[in-house]
Amino acid sequence: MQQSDENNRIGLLEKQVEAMLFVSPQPVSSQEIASYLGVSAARIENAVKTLRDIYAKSHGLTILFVSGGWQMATLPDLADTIEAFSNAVSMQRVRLSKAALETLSVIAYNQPVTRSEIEDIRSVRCDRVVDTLMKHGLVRISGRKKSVGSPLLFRTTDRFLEIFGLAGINSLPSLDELKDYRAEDDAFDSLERTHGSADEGDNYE
Amino acid sequence: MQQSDENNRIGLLEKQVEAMLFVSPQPVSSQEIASYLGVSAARIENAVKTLRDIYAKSHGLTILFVSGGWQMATLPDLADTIEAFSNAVSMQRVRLSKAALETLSVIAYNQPVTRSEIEDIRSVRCDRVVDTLMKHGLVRISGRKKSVGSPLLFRTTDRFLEIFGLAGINSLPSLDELKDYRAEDDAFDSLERTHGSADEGDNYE
Amino acid sequence: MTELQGLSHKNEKADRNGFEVQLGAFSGPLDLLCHLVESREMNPAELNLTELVSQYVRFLVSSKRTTLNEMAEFFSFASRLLLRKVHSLFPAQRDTADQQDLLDEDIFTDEEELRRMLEVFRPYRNGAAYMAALQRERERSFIRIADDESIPFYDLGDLYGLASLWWQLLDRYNEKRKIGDYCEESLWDDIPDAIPEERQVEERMEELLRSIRKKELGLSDLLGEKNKKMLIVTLLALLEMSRLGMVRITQSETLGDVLVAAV
Repeated sequence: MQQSDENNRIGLLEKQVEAMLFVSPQPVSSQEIASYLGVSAARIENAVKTLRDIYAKSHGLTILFVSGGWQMATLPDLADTIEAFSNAVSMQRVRLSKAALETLSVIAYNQPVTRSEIEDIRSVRCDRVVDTLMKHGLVRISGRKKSVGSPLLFRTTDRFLEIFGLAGINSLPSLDELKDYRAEDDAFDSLERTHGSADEGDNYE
Repeated sequence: MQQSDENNRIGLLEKQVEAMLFVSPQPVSSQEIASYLGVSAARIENAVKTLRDIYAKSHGLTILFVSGGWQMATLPDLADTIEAFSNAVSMQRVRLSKAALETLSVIAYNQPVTRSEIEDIRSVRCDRVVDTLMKHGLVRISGRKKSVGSPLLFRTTDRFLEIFGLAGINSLPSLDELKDYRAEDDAFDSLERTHGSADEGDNYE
Repeated sequence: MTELQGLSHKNEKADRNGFEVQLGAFSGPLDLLCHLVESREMNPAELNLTELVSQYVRFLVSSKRTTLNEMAEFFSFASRLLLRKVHSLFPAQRDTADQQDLLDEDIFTDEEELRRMLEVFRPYRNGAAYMAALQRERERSFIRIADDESIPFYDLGDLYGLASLWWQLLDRYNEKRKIGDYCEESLWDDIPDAIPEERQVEERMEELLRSIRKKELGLSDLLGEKNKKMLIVTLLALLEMSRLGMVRITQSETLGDVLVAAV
């Protein structure tokens, strides 16, 4: 900050990219911006990098990389302030029961997957959970399996990536890598606390 | 900005104000921000001034003063670029709100249909949503109904068929085709079924 | 239900290190079994089904704040575990014709099978925990608030999503027409709450206790004006309170009002 203004001076390209990220309601990929501005994706990557550096230095905002694109958001440190300021931001949060997260994890790792395949793994019925996940736009039907009864196939959506802050589905560690993953003790705490207030009456499933 | 100590303290406040202005869709007054952060409005005014200076120096964004409050927006110079861009993005990668998708489903399954018929089924007003759908070229006006007030009739377009991969409007999935995942809403139903023959994976309940 | 509650009271006292169990905290039977294996530091390779089953059942019995649906699901799984064990101990019974059907439905045959199920399941359980952590982290950042009701967004082109929205709408519409005055809550209210839950009964017990602590009240006062569901819950609560000796129920004259007083 105490250095000269030159450091902070940015070019037109950066300004354009910044403004685009600001107006876009969803993540935008470098390619999308590049093809729109008629420059190479590499130049966009550079511009975003410059912007990220500037934001990292002294701003209340940050630029996330989710679902294959860039997205402007508030700093994680300011979560409490922003939450208290606006009730509307809580709309951006999705409360999922433990069963829903588990089902989502089965779908994420096996997609496309049928309901009975999910049930084989979880050994409980899943229609209600799958329904809930679809309602939240985290999961969608991606077609039918070519087998007896041609059951529906399920996949995760781009919104799933956004909600979980994943750059892409490949950013999830492999199941093998998670073999010894242990949740911190309070990982599901918030879930338990909200257990009674999920939007589904029967939030067990 | 002279004293580093003061600089830091002001830094947090600025970040908070910046993040608040960022998330808020409407202009926010200094008083409003002040009351949330528990500081004087004068301090907020100062923080906003500092932010405005930072943004004015080299950013694609700016902070406007409109209808008694502060609002973050893109630079006026970039207006043309951004307007064209946001149209392009929303056309390229159309994503609809639940309200819009619901309305689209009503039109698809009931076409041709009037707006008040749609509103009857959804029990909310939908003029704006219908406009959005028309803007995206998913829905078109197909004439007027021969009844009181001869209201407009809406239909889906060829673009709709294309995007949803439909050969014709008759290929919309029937209720039966979705039964794979739709939850049995009746709790007693599932209880009864456990006593009978358990087909599929239903024997877990 | 009262039986279960009775048991859970007993268990709470018997089990000194008694930790509270809430089935709602588990996503299903396998999740609970994983938890048992981990918390008792059992070696999954040497799973003793009998021991596991007995722990599992004890867990269920001491479980608190559980809906009947949850309980039913877990017990159904427990009974299949037990049945399995019985069959492995008495293989001769396998020949009985009507037992055959049950066996066909069963999903595991022995420890080996249960172990395999847990092994398959466990990584996803970890995956869910990992994803929960990811989500919490991501949720600390907020994006701009859209100025219309446009969250969540749906990807366009999802034909099944479109179709299912329509059929949901139609359901809602028909329901609305059926019940005349429609309100969003009432739909959900009626479905899962059809069977009174223990929790509801417990809550009602506390409410009742508060009102009768001040003064003795007539049964007609306590049962008045409420809807059908509330009526059932209130009756169950009164029965349970009477069973536990928390209230005294008297009737001073034949056909007179029944009086309820706190003990």
